[in-house]
Amino acid sequence: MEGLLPDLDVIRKDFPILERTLAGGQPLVYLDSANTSQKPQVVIDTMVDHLERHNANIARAMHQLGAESTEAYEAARDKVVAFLNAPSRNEVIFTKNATEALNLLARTIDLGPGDNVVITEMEHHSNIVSWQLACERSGAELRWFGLTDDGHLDLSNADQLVDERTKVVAFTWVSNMLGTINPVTDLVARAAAVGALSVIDASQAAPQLPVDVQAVGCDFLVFTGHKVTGPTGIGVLWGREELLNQLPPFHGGGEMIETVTMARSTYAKAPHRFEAGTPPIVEAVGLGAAVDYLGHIGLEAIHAHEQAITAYALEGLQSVPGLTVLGPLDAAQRGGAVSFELAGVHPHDIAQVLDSRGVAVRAGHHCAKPAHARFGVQASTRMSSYLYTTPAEIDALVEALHHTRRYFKVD
Amino acid sequence: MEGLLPDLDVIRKDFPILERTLAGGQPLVYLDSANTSQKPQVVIDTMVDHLERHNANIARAMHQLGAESTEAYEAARDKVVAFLNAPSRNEVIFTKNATEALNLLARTIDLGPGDNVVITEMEHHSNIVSWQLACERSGAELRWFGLTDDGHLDLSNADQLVDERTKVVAFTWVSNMLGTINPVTDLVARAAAVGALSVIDASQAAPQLPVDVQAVGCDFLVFTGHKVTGPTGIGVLWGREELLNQLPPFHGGGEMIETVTMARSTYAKAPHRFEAGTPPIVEAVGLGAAVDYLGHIGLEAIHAHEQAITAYALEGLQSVPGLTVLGPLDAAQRGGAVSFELAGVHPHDIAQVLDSRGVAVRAGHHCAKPAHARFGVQASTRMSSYLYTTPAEIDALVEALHHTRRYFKVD
Amino acid sequence: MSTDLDALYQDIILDHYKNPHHQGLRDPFESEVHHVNPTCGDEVTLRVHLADGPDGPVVQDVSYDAVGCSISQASTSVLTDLVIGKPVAEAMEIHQTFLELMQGKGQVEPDEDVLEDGIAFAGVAKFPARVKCALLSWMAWKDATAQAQTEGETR
Amino acid sequence: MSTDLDALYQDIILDHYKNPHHQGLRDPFESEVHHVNPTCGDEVTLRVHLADGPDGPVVQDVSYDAVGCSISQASTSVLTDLVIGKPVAEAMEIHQTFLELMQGKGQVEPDEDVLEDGIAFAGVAKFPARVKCALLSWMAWKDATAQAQTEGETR
Ligand SMILES: Cc1ncc(COP(=O)(O)O)c(C=O)c1O
Ligand SMILES: Cc1ncc(COP(=O)(O)O)c(C=O)c1O
Repeated sequence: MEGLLPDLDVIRKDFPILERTLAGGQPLVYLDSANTSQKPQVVIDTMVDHLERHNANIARAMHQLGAESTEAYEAARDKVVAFLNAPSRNEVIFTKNATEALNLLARTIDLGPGDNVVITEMEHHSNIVSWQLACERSGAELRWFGLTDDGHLDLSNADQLVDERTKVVAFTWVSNMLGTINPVTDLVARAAAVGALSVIDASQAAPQLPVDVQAVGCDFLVFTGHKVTGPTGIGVLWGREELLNQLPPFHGGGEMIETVTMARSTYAKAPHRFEAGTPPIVEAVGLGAAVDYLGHIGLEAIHAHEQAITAYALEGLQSVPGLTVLGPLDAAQRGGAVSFELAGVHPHDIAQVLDSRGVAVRAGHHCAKPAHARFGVQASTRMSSYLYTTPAEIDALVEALHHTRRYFKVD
Repeated sequence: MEGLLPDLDVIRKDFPILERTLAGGQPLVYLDSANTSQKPQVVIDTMVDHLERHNANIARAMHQLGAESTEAYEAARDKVVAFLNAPSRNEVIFTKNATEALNLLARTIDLGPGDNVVITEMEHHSNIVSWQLACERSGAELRWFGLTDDGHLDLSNADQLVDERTKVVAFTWVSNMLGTINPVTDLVARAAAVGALSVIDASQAAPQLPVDVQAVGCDFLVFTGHKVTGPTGIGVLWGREELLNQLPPFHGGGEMIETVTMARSTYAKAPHRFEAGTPPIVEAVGLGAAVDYLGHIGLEAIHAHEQAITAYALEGLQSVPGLTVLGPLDAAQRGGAVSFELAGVHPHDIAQVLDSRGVAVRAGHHCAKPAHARFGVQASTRMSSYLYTTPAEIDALVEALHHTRRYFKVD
Repeated sequence: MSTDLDALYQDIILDHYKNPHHQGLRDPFESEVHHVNPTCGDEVTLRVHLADGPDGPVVQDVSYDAVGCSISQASTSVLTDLVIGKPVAEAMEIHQTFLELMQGKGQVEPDEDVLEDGIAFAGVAKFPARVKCALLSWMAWKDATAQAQTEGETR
Repeated sequence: MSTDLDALYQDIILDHYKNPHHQGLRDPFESEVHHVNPTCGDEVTLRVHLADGPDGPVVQDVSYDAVGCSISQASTSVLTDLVIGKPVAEAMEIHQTFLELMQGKGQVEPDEDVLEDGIAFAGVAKFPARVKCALLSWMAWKDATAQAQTEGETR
């Protein structure tokens, strides 16, 4: 198959969990990577080495362990800087996850009555509820791009939506439900044209596409560590340095200050301004190893692999009677998450039967209720591949779906 | 020496980093545990096992790995519930660290002009700046308890400070700079008497004292994972269930919702209400192993050990000419962090010379600038012990301090 | 594996799923609630109609509109079979019995005299992720009944 | 270990620490800045007085009040020795040379003709945690000089 990663067997060996067997001796067929990715040995080993040999608090510590830990943490920042092609290392802020990064922006960007924030109907809840809460607090108006029937953004009313009172345009690069890849440079340009800030949710893009913040030209971009083969507990907010330094502080605490008296305090510049308290140190170190690992394989190559697998999956899924794919049907226009419905069987029940054969998929609304509602769907089943996914795993999925129909006697 | 943990040698073997040697072959003498604690093998192994065998996103996943991961995460919550003797598992919220937990409260407790918040002059910056920012946003007044010359809270004007317009009384259980153990039940009672919420920062207490939220009677309590032999990236907010469910949401995102439409959303109850996004899963699992580890040794026994070591350290330190201990001089009234000044040598320089002998201490303001200012001190040196600290390590510290004086020719 | 799966998807459950009893929203009713399973999106709107009986209130009708998986749909159907026509006090006991079965992690022996078709859910208790599905409408019913009773008292 | 420590605490540094040059805050001055090392709390208040020279402005005086460790104190003392009396342009070049030495991780060979006593700080570059100490007053001086110059221009 064209586009597959050449050393797929070798890559799979990097991921210890892929050797697991499940109940009944079934081998694991992990097709839930858009939910969270599996971790290569090098990420786990890097974290263990840090905990067993270099653990100390950072920045504040003067001793050798402190210097080693600080160096490891700041080296991880440099790796993320390279991963995003960020112009300055001061622009990469470590957060807990993508959700915290989005909420940081929604809490600190100044909004008021009369202002508006524009999002889209295909956002993950983290990029919806954060702005709903910000609008409730500030009196700003929340607007959104609708979706076309084939799962793209409906840009027909873009000029009315994004106007001179728009303060923020926030959108996902790749939809976690529909798989749609959005025209990010175009959306960034629309925001810039009216002087609004552009915020890109790259949670699903960063794992599978080369992300270059300078090429995209956005103001802010977030992603989450656990979807790029890194650990949980770590996410990234990237922002233009001058914008970050204009934002008020988010959390108050250690390391984000310049000086503190009981009456008042002054604050450090980015990135420390937004890293209050002891940061997720070993998690950042793990994330550094993860983006190095991805960089070593190459994001272009991973992207080609994902597209090949997705095309193969789209084809296989459509061979299942009564199955309807949600979102674009052309693999070139989408990422590697494919949500679908199967007539007569509820997604939970599909996932349950699949699981009994070792095939792990997600069932539900995937934290994208509005996108489901747009297509009149309560819940869907989602398979999502990653750099370790093989065509044989897609075959196993398709065969398990046929079995599901038989099990529920759908015909 | 009375009070030492009986199996100290065995306990030390649990911590792989304690076998490290530093530059010049010096063995590590780690006396910076109030900054961050070292991690026992069982915590590291539990995390590795989770990453290598059970990694999946939680709550949302229907498959076997998802069920295993969810079970591990929720079991960690139960372990923390037991650690705090919390009446309900819905009351334990996993955060990123203590700082996030304090900021969560400072962002969600309703304050307004005319209200006041009372803190103390010995707080960590996280329990100062969070409330400064909250008061700036809301127009509430920030007040604080001063300190007596011997490093205790000055409660002489307590009745004026805590009045009927007080909404929050927030204070540390154990000072990270002075070591002082505060009269928490008394402070909780004062808050309750005027209908104010009590918030306890147990970041330094949880590692070394039995913490029982029901016995203390407080409304909220926070601590941080990395100081109780757990990993970074995880902290805990405990709160009374009915209070938690009255607070508005903090971050918007996945898992904290009940239902989402583009126009509005409704929210889950605690704990999920405050755990937006993918939580620090493997970190919670690690924390669960950590509090189990501490519970196995016994917090009473750890407390006795800390007191014995602290008494021995106070004695040893005072044998160094020109050395002044900050805070209470009676080990029974304090925790295991001892800050001091050495006439004629700056804390940085002390820490540097100590480090050249493998002795790791902290130098600076320890994120407690106001407490330093109160005692007219710019910076101090702090040694802090933990359950793995031996009297021989204290001897090494004291000897290294004598050496420091010789090195800088102080006499 | 199939044995496990068959323990979950017993024929009784699949029958109720394909042909749910007492479906639809009906008048009269004293209370209506809407419950959601936040994780998966399953929803139920459920109405309760109580009537006075010789020994206190009786569950006269339970009507509903629900979307969800086979387990949640079948469980709703079984619920209505079990509680309609019973005194509220007795229905609450059935509720308690069902709850204990579901939370028993597969260790509780179901009592057919009390639970009738509900015993088919014994297998569900072994699938923690599905327990919420089975309980969705039972929780909604309890909530609605409590509301209907306060309603009754304040009248 | 002591060798490393001695590389850090060279006698020149300890001499400047015990007997700092140009200490105290003096008039006249065009700008005063206050810089803090947030991690450790070291602070410096620093004033710059410029005068007109034949080839542009000259650093007439640098006065200061500082609290901090031996490295930060000695570095401030050496700074004043190196820049007072020099044309601003030349002083800025010295600043740049010192900065490069500090950021060189111990790999940069110091130029004694330019840095004089400042070469004693070569050892500091090997201690990343201490580089900030050595640079505190140099950054303050650059900031103050820039302010004094804009001040001059707007006059
Ligand atoms: C008393 C006290 N409160 C709060 C904190 C903050 O903890 P963290 O940095 O993990 O958020 C610390 C430790 O740094 C502390 O000692
Ligand atoms: C598009 C998108 N945005 C945001 C998130 C939130 O990421 P996290 O849960 O790690 O904060 C996710 C994943 O759940 C996602 O797919």
